Amino acid sequence: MLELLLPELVIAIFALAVIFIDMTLREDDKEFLGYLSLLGLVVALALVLMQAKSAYTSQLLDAGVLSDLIRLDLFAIFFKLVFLLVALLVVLGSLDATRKDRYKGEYYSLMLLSTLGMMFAAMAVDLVLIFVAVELASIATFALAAYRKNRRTTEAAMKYFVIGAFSSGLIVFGMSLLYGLSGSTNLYEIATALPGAGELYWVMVLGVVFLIAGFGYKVAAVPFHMWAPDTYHGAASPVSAFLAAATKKMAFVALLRIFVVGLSTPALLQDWALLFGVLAAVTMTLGNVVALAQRNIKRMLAYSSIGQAGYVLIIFALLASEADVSLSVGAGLLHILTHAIMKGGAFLAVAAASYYAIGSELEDFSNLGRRLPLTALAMTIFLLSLAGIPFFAGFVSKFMILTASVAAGGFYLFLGILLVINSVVSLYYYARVIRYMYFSDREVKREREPRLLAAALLIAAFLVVYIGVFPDAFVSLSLSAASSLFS
Amino acid sequence: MSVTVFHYVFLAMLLFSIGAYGLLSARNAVRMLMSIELMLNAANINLVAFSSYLGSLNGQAFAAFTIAIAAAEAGVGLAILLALYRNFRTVNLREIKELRW
Amino acid sequence: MRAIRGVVPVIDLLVFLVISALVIAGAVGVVMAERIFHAVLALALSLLGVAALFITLGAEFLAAIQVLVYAGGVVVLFLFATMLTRSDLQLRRPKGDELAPVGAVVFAIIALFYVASSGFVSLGERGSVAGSVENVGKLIFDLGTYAVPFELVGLLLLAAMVGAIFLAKKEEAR
Amino acid sequence: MLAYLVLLPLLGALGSYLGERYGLARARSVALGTSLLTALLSVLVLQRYLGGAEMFPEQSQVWISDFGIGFILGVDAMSLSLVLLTALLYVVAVLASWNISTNPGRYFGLLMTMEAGLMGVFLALDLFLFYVFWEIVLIPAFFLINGWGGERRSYAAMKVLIYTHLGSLFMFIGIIMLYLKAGSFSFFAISDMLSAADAGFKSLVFLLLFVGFAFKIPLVPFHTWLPDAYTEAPTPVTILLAGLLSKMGAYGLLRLGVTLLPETFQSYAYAIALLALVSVFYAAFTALAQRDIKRLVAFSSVSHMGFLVLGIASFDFVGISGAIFQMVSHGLIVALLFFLTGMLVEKVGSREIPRLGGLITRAPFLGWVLVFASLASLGLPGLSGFVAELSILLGLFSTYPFLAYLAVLSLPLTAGYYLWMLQRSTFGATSELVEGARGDVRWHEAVPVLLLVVLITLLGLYPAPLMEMIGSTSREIVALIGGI
Amino acid sequence: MVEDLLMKVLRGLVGVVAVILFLSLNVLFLTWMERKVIARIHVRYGPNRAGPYGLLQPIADMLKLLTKEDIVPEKADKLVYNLAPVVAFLFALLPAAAIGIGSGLIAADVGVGVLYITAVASLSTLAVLMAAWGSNNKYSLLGGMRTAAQSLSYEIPLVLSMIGIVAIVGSLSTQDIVAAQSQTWFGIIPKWFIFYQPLAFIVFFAAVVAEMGRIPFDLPESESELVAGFHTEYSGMKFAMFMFAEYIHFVVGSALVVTLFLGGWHLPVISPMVENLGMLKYLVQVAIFVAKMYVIIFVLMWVRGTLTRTKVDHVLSFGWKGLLPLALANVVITGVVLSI
Repeated sequence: MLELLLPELVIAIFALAVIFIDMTLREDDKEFLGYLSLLGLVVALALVLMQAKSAYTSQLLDAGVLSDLIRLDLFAIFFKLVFLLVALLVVLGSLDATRKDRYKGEYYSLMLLSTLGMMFAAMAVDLVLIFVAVELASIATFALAAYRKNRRTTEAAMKYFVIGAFSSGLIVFGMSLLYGLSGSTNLYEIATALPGAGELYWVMVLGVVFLIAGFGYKVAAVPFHMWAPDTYHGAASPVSAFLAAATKKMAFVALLRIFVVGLSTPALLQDWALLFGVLAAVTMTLGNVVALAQRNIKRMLAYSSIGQAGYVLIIFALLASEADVSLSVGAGLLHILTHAIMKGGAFLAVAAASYYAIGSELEDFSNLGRRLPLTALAMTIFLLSLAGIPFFAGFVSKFMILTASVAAGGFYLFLGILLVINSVVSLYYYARVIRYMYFSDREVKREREPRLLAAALLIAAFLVVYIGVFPDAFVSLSLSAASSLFS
Repeated sequence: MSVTVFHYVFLAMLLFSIGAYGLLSARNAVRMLMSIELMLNAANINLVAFSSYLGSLNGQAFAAFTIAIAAAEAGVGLAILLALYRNFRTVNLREIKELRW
Repeated sequence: MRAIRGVVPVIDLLVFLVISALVIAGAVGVVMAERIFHAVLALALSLLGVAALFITLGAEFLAAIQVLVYAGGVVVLFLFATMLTRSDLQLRRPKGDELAPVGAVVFAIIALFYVASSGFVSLGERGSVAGSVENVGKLIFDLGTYAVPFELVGLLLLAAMVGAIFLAKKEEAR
Repeated sequence: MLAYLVLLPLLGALGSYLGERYGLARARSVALGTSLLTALLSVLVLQRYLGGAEMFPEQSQVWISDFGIGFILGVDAMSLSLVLLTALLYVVAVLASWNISTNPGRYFGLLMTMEAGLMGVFLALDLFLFYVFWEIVLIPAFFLINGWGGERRSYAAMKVLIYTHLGSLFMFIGIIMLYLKAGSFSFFAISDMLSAADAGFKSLVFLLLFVGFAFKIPLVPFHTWLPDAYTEAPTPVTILLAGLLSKMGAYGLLRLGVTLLPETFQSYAYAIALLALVSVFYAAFTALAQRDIKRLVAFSSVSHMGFLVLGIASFDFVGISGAIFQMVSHGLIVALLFFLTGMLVEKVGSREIPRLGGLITRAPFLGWVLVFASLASLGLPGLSGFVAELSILLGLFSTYPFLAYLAVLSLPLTAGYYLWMLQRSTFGATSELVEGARGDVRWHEAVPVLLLVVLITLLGLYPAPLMEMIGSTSREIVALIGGI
Repeated sequence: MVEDLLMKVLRGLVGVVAVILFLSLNVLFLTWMERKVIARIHVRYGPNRAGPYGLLQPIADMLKLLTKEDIVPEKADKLVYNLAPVVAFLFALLPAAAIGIGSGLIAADVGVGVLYITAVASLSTLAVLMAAWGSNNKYSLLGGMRTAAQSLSYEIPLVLSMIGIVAIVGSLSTQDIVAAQSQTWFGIIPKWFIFYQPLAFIVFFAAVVAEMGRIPFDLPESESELVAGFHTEYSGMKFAMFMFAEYIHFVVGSALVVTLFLGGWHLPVISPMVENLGMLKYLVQVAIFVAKMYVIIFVLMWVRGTLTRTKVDHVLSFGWKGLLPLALANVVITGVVLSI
C-alpha cells in the first residue's frame, strides 16, 4: 500500500539527500544539488504519470485504504502533475538562474519540501492533513522568497510571510469552527455531520468566511491580494515563478477539496457560491485593471496572476448553478494547469533576462527579441497564451471557463462577460510587453541564452503550444479529474 | 451557571480579534508576528475546547500540530525579520517601501 | 451540603474567568504595550494562560507542549528578535489611538461572533477524555490516524530549520 | 483538398521565415511561390465545386472530443469567391511587399500565417474553428502593423488588436451559447437546433454575434480603430486589412447572422440597414475632409462596406447577390487603391493630396491608374463597382425604398470626394514633390496593378459568371425566409 | 465532590510547603558544600568560622544579603527588572513539584511528568532574558543572550534524550518511570535506565549541565568577560533570589538525572528489604534518593573544580552538532529496538 505514496517518498528522500549532501560539498560543487533535485523530480513525475495512467481508467486509486486522511484520485494526481511539472521547470531554470548565488542546498531542498507539501495538499481529505501540508508548502516558500537576502527579497519575504501567517491563522480558525460543528476533521464526515440551517447556521457561515479569507490570501484574491505584487516583484524570479505557478495552485486544490467535498451542503452552497462569485468579479477586474498601470514586468505579471485567479474563482460560483459541475471544475483545473505553465514560464523568462542583468522594467525589455531571441519568443508565447489567443493553451482553458459560465446563465453569464472584457484588457498590457520586446529601436547585441533556462523555457513554451493545438487529451483529462472529485 | 463550550469559543474569538487588530495596527514586525501567534492560539483554544466537549481526541491532535507549525512559522518569520533588519536597519514595515511602482 | 455542591460549577466558572482575564490581559498587552519587550512578556502571560485553559479542559499533554514550545521557545525567540533588531529602542507605540476605526470594526466583529457562537451553548457538558495523554500520543505518534501529518510536521520543522538558519546567517564577506 | 488551402500558406510562412537566413530574395520568393500555389489550388477548388450552392463538408476530423469540436471545412459559392479573392490579393500583397527589407523572413512569415487564418475563416464549418481562425488572423496583423508600419504604428496596432478582440470575444460568447444549445459546434447541428429555438435566445445570440462582425466590417460606431490602422499599416497589410479582413466581418454576418438566424436577422434588418446607412454617409463626409490620400481611401472603404451591409440587410435576392459581388469587387478596388497609395509614397514621397498635384504629367502610369481606380471606386458604369452597387440599390429598393433613396444620395458624395481628390492631385498644378518623382514602374508593381485593372474591368463588363455563381448562394439564403 | 475538592486543595498546600522546605534545606547545604568541595580541591579550608566546619556559613550569607541595600539602576526597565528575580524563583520552584523523592512522595503527580518539568524549567530562560534586558547593561544583555541561546540549543537534545525512556515506560509520570526501574538482574545489578539508555544518559547529563549553566558550560556568567552575566546589576534580596533559583536548578537537575537514569529511590538489595516497613520505608527511600542526588552533585562540583570553561561557539556547536544528532540517533535506535 505504501507504494501509492512512492512519488512523495522519492521527493522526501531527495530533499533529505540534498540537505545532507549539501553539508559535505564545497561551495563550487553545489550545482550538483540542482541536478540531484532535478533527478528526484523527474523520477517522481514519472511515477505520478504512471499513477495517472492507472487512475485514468479507474479514476480512483485509493480512498482511505492508505489512511483516512488521503484520497488518491485522478483529481489529486492531476494537481500533483501540475506541481511536479512546475517544480521541474523552475528547478531546471534555477540551475542557471541561481548559478551565482549561495545557499544552493537550502534553495533546492526547500523547493523540494514545498513541492512535497503541495503534493500532500492535493491528496488530503482531512483538515489536519490539509493544514499541515499547506503549511509545509508555505513555510518553505517563506524562506525561499527571501532567497539572496538583499533588500528587495527580504522585503518581499516579510510581506509574504506576514500575510501568509495571517492566512494560516484564518484557515486554522475556520477549520476549528468546522471541527466544532461537525465533530470531525474528515471532509466526508463533515459533509454529512454539518448541521442544517439551525441556530448554528451563522457559525457555519463564519467558518466559511474564515476559510475563504484564509485561502483567499493564499490565492491572492482581491481584497486579499496586496502582498502578491510586492512579493512576486521582490522575490528572485525563479522563486516568483514557483510562487505564482505552484503555491497559488495549491491553495486552489485545498479550496476545491474543502468546499466541494466538505461544504457543499444545500444550506451553505448558495451562500459561499455567491461569495465566490463576487470575489471572482472583483478579483479579475481589479487585477487586470491595475496591471494596466504597471511599468514593471514582474509586477504586471503579479497583477495578471491576480486577474487569472479571478477567472478560476468563477468556477466556485458556478458550483451552485445548474451548469454541469464537472464541466465547471474541469474548466478550472485546466486553467490551473495552463496558467501554471504560462505564468511559470513568463517568470522564468524574466529570470533568463536577469541572467544578463537585464532588469524587469518594461524599458529593460526593449528589443529583447534581438538580444535574447529564444527568451523573447517564449515570453511572447506565454503572454499570448495568457491573453487567451487561440492555438495557445490559455485559450482552451479560458474557453472552457467561458463555456461553463455561459452554460450556467443568468448572473453567471455576467461573470463570463466580465471574463471576456478582462481578457481584452489583459491583452493590452501583454501586447505592450511584446511591443517592447520586438518593436523598439534600442541598439542591443545578441547574447547567448543560458542553456538550461532556455531548455526550461522551451519545454514550457512547447507545452503551451501543444496544449493549444492538441487540447483533446488535456481537456478530457481535466474533465475526468473533475468528475473524480465528485465520485 | 456552568462553563460551557460557548465560553471557550467566545474567548477564542475575542483573542482572535485582538490578534487581528494587533496585526492591522502594528508597525513593528515583531508585534505583528506576536499578533499572529495570538490568532493561532485562539484557534487552538477552539480545537481543544471542542475536543473536550465532543469527547473526541482529534481536536487535541490538531492543536498539537498547530502548535508545532506555529513554532516553525515563528522561527522562519524571525529569521526573515533578522535578514530584513540587516538590510534596512529597521523593522518598521511602514517605512520599508522599496517595492512600489 | 446540596447548597455547597452547587458551588462547584461556580468555582469552575471563576477559575475560567480568572484565566480568561489573564489571557485577554496578555493579548491586550501584546497589542497595546508601549514597549515591544513588555509586549513579548504579555504574550508569554497570554500563552501561559492558554496552557492553563488547556488544563481546565483536561488536555494536560497539550498544556505541557504549549508551555514548552511557546513560552519556552517561541517567546524566547521573540525576545531575541526584539533585542537583535533593537525594536524597543526605535519603535514604540505612539500614544493615542491611530487605528480607532479598525478597533470599532473589530468590536463589531466581536459582537457578531458573540451572537453567532451563542448556539454552541447547546453543545452541552464537558466530556471527560480520560487518559488523554496516552491517547493523544497514540493518535499522533503510533502509526495510526495522524501518522502522515506527523511525518510531514517533521519535514516542516526541518524545512523551517533549513530556512531559518540560512536566513539568519550573517553574510560574511567573500 | 480544402485543408491544403490552410496548410500551404502555413508551410509558406515557415519556409519564408527560414528563408531569411539565405537572404531577402529567398524569403520573398518563397512567399510569392506559396501564394501563387495557393491561388492555383483555389482555382482547382473552384473547378471542383463550381456553382455549388450547397456546402460541401470536407475533412472532418475530431479536434476536442469532449466539446464536439471538429476540424470541418467546406465551401459554397460565397466562401469560394472569398477564397479566390484571398488567393488573388495575396499575390498582390506579396508583390507589393517586394521592397520590404527589414526582417523580411519574419515579415513574410507573418503575412503567410495570416493567409492561413483567412482561408480558415472562409472555409470553417465548425463554429469553434471559425472563431479560432478569426482570432488568429489578428495576431499577425498586430505584428505586421507594429513592425513595419508608419509613425504611430504601435498605437494603431494596439487599437486594432484591442477593439477587434473585444468584438470577437462577444461573438465567441454567442457561439458558445449556440454550442450549449446544440451540443456541438458543427454548423449543421447548430442550424438544425436553431430551427426549433425560441426567439429570445436567437435574438440574444444574434446581437452578440453582430457586435463581433460590426467591429470587423466595421460599421460606424465600431469603426474608430480603422482609420489609424489603415493609415499606419504598411501598404501590403493595408491591402489585406481593407480587402480581406473587413470581408471577414461581412462573411460572418452572412454566414452566421443571416444563414443561421434568418428570422432574427430580418427583425433587426431595418436597424442594421440604418446603421449601415449612417456608416455610408458618415464615412463619406469624413472622407471629404481628408488631406491624406490613404486616409481618404480608408474612409471610402468604410463607406463602401456600409453599402455592402445595406445589400445584406435588404434581404433580397438581387441585394444579397450584390453584396457578395461587392465583397469581391470592393476587395479588388480597394486593393488597387491602397497599392497605388503605397507606390505614391515610394515614388513621390508623400500621400498628402495637395502635394501630389500634376501627377499625371510626371508619372503617367501612376496617374492614370489612380484615375481608373477612383472611377471604379465611385461606381463608374462598366467597372465592377457599378455592378455591385447597382444590385445593392435595386435590392434595397424592393425592401426599404426610403432607405434606398437615401443611399442613392451618397453616390454623388462619393463621386465628389474622389473627383475632388483627382482634381487636386492628378490633374492639378504640378507640385514641387512631383517634379522630382521617379516615374519608373518595375515589373512587380506593374503586374499586380494590371492584373487588378483587368479584373475590375472584366467583372464590370461581364459580371455574369460570378453573379451566377453567387446567385446560387443568395438564392439559398433568400429561400431561408421563404421569399425570392 | 466538594470533599474531593477540599482534599485536593489540602494536599496541594502540603505538597507546596514540603517542596519548598526540601529545596531550601538542600540549597542552604549546597552553598556550603560547594565552597567546601571546591576549597578542598584547591587544597584550601573553605568556610570554617561560622559554626562547626563552617556549617552555619549559609545562614550568615543569607543575613548579609537580606540586609544589603537594594540598588535599582537608573536607566533600568523597572517593571522587568523587578519582576525578573521573582519569575526566576517561581519557575525554578515549579518543576520540583513533579519530582518524587519516594513512592508517592510527590507534590503533584502530573500525568505529563517529565514533559511538565522540562516545559516549566525552560521558562527560566524568560527570567534570564528579563533580567538581562531590564538591567539595561550590555554585560547583562550579552550574558542573558548567551544563556538563552545556550538553553534553547540544549533543550532540544534534552527532550529528545528522554523520549527513549518515555517510550520504554509508556508514561511520562516520574512515579511510573522510577517504578519501571525497580527490578534487578540476579538481584544485584539494578535495571536502571542508565544501562538501557547509555547514550541517552550521556546526552541528558551534558544537556542538564548546560541547562544549569555550570562549568564547563557556565558561559552566561563567565566573570572574566561578562562580569557576572545577567545578574551583574542585581544586589541584595534580588540577587539572593537568583542565586537561590540557580541552586534549585542544581538540585532539580540532579534529581532528574537520578529519577530518569539511576533508579530513583530504588537500590538493589536494600529496597526489597524495606518494602514492608511502613513509614520507615519512605525514610529509606528518601535517603537513597538524596544520596544518589548528592553523588551527582558531587561529581558536578568535582567537574567545576577540574575543568575549564568552554568557548561560546564551541558550546553551541557541541549542542547542535554533537548532542542533537546523538539524541536523534538514540531515538531512532530505541524506536527500532522497541518495534522489534
